[in-house]
Amino acid sequence: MGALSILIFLPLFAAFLILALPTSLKGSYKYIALTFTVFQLALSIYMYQQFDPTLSGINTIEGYQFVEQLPWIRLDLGRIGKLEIDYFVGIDGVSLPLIVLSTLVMLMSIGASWHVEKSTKGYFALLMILNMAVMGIFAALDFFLFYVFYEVMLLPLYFLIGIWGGARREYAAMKFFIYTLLGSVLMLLVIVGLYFSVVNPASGAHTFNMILMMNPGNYVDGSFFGFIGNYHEVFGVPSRLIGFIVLFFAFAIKVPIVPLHTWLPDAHVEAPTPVSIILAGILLKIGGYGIIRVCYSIFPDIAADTNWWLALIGVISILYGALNALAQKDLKRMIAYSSVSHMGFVLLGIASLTAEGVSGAMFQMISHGFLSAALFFLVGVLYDRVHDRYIYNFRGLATIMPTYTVYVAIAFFASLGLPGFSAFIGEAFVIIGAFNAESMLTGVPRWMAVGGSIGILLSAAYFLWTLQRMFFGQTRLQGGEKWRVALTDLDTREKIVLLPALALALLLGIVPSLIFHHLNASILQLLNTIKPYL
Amino acid sequence: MTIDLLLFYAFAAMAIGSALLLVNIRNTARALFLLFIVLFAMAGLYLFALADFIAITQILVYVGGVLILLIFAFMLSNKELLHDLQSVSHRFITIPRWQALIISGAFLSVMLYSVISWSQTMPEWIESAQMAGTVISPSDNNIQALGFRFMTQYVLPFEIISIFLMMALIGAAHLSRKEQHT
Amino acid sequence: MLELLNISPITASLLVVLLPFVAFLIQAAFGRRSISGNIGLIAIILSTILSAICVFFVVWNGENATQRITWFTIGTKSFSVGILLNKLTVSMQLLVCIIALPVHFYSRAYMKGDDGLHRYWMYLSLFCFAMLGLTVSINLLQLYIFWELVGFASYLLIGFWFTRDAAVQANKKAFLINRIGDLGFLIGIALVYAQVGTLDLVELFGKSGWFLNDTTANITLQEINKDSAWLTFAGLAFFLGAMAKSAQFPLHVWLPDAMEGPTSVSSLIHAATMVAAGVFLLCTVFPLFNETVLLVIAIVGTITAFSAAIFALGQYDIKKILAFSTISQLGFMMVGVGIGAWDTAMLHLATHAFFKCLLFLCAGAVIHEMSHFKTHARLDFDPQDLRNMGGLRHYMPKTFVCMVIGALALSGFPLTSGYLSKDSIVVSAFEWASLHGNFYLAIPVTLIVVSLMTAFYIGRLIFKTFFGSFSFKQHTSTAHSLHEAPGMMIWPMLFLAACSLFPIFGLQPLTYQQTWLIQGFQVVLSYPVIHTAHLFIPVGLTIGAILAWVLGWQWYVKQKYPLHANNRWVRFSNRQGYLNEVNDVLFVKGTQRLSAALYAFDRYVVDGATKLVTWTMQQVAVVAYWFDKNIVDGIVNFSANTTYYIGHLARHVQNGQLQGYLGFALTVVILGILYLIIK
Amino acid sequence: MITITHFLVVSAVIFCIGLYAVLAKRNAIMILVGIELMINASILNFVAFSRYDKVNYGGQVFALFAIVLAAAAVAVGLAIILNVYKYYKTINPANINELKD
Repeated sequence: MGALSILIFLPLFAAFLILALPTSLKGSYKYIALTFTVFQLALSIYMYQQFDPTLSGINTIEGYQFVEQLPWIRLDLGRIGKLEIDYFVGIDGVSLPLIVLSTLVMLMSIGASWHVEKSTKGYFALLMILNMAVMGIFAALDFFLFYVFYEVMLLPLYFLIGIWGGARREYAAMKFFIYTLLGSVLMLLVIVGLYFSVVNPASGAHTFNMILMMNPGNYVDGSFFGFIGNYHEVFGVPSRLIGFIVLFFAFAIKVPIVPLHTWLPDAHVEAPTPVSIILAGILLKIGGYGIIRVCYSIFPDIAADTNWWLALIGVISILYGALNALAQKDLKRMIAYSSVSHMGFVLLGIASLTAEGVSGAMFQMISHGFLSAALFFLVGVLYDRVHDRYIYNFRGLATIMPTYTVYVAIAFFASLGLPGFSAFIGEAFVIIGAFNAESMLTGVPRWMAVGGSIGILLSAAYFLWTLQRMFFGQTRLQGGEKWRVALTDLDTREKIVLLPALALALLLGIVPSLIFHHLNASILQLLNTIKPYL
Repeated sequence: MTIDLLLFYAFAAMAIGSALLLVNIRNTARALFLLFIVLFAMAGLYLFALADFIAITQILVYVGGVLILLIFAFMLSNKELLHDLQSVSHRFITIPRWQALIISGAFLSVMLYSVISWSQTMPEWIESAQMAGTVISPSDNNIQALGFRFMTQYVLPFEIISIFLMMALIGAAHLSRKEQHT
Repeated sequence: MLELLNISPITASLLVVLLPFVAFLIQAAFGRRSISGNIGLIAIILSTILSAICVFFVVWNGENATQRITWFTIGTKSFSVGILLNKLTVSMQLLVCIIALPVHFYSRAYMKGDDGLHRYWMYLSLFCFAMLGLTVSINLLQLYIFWELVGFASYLLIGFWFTRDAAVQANKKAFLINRIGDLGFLIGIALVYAQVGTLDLVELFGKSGWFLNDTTANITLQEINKDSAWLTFAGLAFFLGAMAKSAQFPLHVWLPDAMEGPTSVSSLIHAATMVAAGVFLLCTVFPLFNETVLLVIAIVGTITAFSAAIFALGQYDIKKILAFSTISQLGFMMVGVGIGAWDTAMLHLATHAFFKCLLFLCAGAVIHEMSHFKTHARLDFDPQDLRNMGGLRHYMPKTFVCMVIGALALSGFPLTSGYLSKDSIVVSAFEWASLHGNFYLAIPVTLIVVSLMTAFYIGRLIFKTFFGSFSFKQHTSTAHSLHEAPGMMIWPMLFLAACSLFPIFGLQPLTYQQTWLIQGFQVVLSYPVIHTAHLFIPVGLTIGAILAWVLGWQWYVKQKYPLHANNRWVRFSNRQGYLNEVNDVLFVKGTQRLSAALYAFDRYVVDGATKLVTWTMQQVAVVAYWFDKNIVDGIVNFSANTTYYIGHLARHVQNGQLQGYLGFALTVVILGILYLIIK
Repeated sequence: MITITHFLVVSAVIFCIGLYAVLAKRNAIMILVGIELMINASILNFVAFSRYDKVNYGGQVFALFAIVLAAAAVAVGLAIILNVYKYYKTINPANINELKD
């Protein structure tokens, strides 16, 4: 059992442990979850240390590290062939930072769940299962395995939102579930199509192996998703394009793009704080990761054809999300829309097909991961105290909660892309990459880059407006004196949860090579894969 | 129209008429006496079929045995039984008389149809018997022939039937005795 | 000491930048315990000394120096950070230090007793770090980072009194408008990077950092057609950045509002250093500009200079007048860049930094004393309003002298530094315009008019503040009278006043070409020198300025004011040309409406579509359920019921009655026989 | 001339009357009587056909057998009826419906 498998299945073990312990020991659940997550974080950092940044990954199996490949399901289906599903995990430069991010965000989420009262056993067990699924998604290299983890992830989230959520939790949970399920069901269709189009040259059987799917040589001539001379069409659209669009659609729901984003504000607003943290910190990244790992790597030819549209969607998401955030009166909803805007940068960067853009997009994902986690946590702090997060109900919080204001201000400025913080590097390089796209002839025009950069301005607008409206000025609270008493400053636990995220934002903003160094080889490999089709 | 045919019709009419009256009469005691007439009439009919011994046996066994037994049984059952006989079932689905009538009528018509259609062509063995002349004639000594057959050809069934008869009588006696040990 | 002097200019420059940052960190760590500001003060003193001795004198008289380290690598491209020391950067760095130093001293007295003093020093150190870092950045990306940090520090300082609504509105406005500029800057960077492939100033512009035809400069850039569209766009984008930061029309609206911050901050950030960063940026990337961009810069500069001067005429707030005057002077600098004589722009930047800082500090002293008086006399008036002042020269003679020196420098009287720099721009503009002829002449003419207006409004400020009689004279008594500002404030003012005189820039008091700055930069001018202009224009300007002052004297001191306060033009000027209102209606409200509309769109159309789909599905489900219940299930139920009834009927057959069984058996037999018969 | 058809018709009529009695009567004894009628009808058939079998006398022999069997059956049947009456206090078969589902 390699380090990666341990990383994936540790939380499952924790979940079993929590389920096995009697309810009389329910005080220990959070400590168990915490211990395992800390250990996971340590393990992921160890992997980060051991990672060889010169290896590229993407479509070369040699480039992956911590690889484990075990036959999982082998079924002889007679005439149809042999079913070949592997337990196949491994990481490259794209997945490594996301795994480290996930362990960190998970830890933050456990920290935020410290005061959960309602059926803690189920809560922490679900959280741990979710944790396992997320790790599995980022590590899986077998498409079937990927899909299994992808589905496993859904269920805990549904229950976490649906049971521990806010007032309209059932609605939000249902909406989230249906949206995501729609995506994954579509994904399954393409997975099956790909399975029948690809053979493992070693065994001659059809395979779910993603790495093999990325190699044009492994496609059966004349198969549905075949690479060369593929004349299959669905409603007059080439089959490979259909496959790409369907997969993109599945991941785009996760990202989310406009107009598939409507699950996000509801889910974020209704979810309990720890789940919001996970949603924003990890879940959205699965969309971006999936686009890079699956859509772009398996369909490089289509990726080269469609990036104009993807970039357009990205720009629309940026502007649309930012303008919507500007109109919000609920703090959490505003942050949810800002996520839409920030994830639009990810899409724009990926679509730019330049090293700067894709790296910037990855960086933006990491940065948004813990910044949005911190933002949601900060909202949770306020909500915990007065059970209100309507922006107009607060004013002049800086006077009564100075430390909190400092943290909020740092998180806000970090999110709006102040240099020195990670979001700046991400956004700036997405913009630079998008500008560079025209020089690299990848087909993304410069006006889109300009459009994207206006998003930076708008993000400053809504964050500053909120800051000014809620925190500055004379103290005036909707709830009067009662609120003033309830609104105590941050306590130590909250500081401990927040500090790593903000410190990391600062650290990555100053030393971005921590990410870029491990990313470069993989990104270049990805671009080299796509380049012949441009 | 010969005299024997007239007599046959008379016997047949007596049998049928009595039987009809038998089934329709309310009083069971009368019905049983009507059965007496029917059995006599039937015995008369046997004579026309040149089975004198059978006719005698009919009278001996039926009238002398069965009918007496029936009357005894009827008399042995108490008075309640007599009232109970008149009770009419109020159940919706039991077979009312008309249903029995229909069934038996249908059965009769089916049988008559078969008899008539069948009688157009006599079975082969009857034809051959008539040809060969091996037909019982009124002058034959039936009793001797029967006795001879019983002791030779039908000795095994004869013995079986006698054992069976004994078993039946013992069984009947056993059933009808008072149960002391219970 | 000698070893200290021998450290390399690079290290020294790095120290200059990092010392305030260290001060910032220490103060941040100390929090409320560090209210004296000593840490920041020591840092800036050391920085100034190092900057002057170890950096400026070494580099100005010697070789350029560069040093860079790789910051990170993206793909195959490496981005480096480092320090570029050439004459431009070292002079700018020194200037920032020299301005920041007296402001620090001044702040000790000015901000004394404020509740958030620890924050003030923290922010001030942060600003110094960012501004000093900006000056010596070698990489455009690095420059951008400091550029934004400067804006951030300015945001913090404008909103220093965060409980005041006006202050937090102002800092939001400042940051947002600066963000527009930042976008321009970022787009410029992205364009340059996309086209040339590097952001390193040395790689772009050669060793000296500002000559494109240097042999070491980037070959690609040299071969690029100067008129190509992307270059124009990039130039305009950079200029957009500079416009916001240097408060050029129409993005100047944040600067007057920014006066909500402490006056010491205004003097340092919004008069001398940060707002000049835009000009500095343009000078840094000057080789990128082609004719079109330069013309745009010149025109915008002229418009700014003119409009701001008009707005300055109608202001009553002492700081706002100075703010508009700053904008106006920044317009001058822009014109300097636009006509290609960026050395004159730099000269004006330097001189302006001193005398404008001085003016602000003096205004600060006045405001300081006025508010003290207000508190003591328990009066309620606006301590910044000119109309509440008058006759202050009797109470604050030293301040009066300092301020007059500043005002004279601003008006461009001979023997002051302002004379040199302002004339240099006007004269250069005239020479440039006479080369191109026609409409181009409008620019120097406008500049001359603006110069006269400048003299007039600053004269108005002086007369209204220090002459005439004090409005609240009846309230003054020995217990609470107006008095001179404390020494800690006077000394920095005196120092700056000394710096506003000509000797600091050149020994020749009347010819700007002789100033060491102009000589140091050695800019190759694209137009011929017109010697008569060098004579007539300065003389004309001086006479005009004197006349303006005399007019001001007549109007304000002699009380012969010809215009009514509600005059349309006065109101237009006072309301800043209604630009804020236009801005509010057009952009702020527009964006708000757009966002509200989009949110409505999101809620009702996008989410509505989702809901519609859900609703439709529900309805379909209802129909399907109905169908299922009544048709599909109906069939099932029907057959089941039929069976049931048949079974129920048949059940009666099974009634346990022998006769019944028999009857049925016979029925079947009959049916069977009938079947046989019929068959 | 009395043909076999005459006998058959009379036998069929008697048989059906017996059948009717079996089906319709509410009295076990009368049912037994019905059965006797049916047996008599069949004996009549035996006898009638026996005329053409001089060799074996099968009809008459089996007629005798049938008479004996009928007597035995009546004896046993009556015994059973008496027992049933003791048990159910009725001999109406309609009331004896233990076989009902």
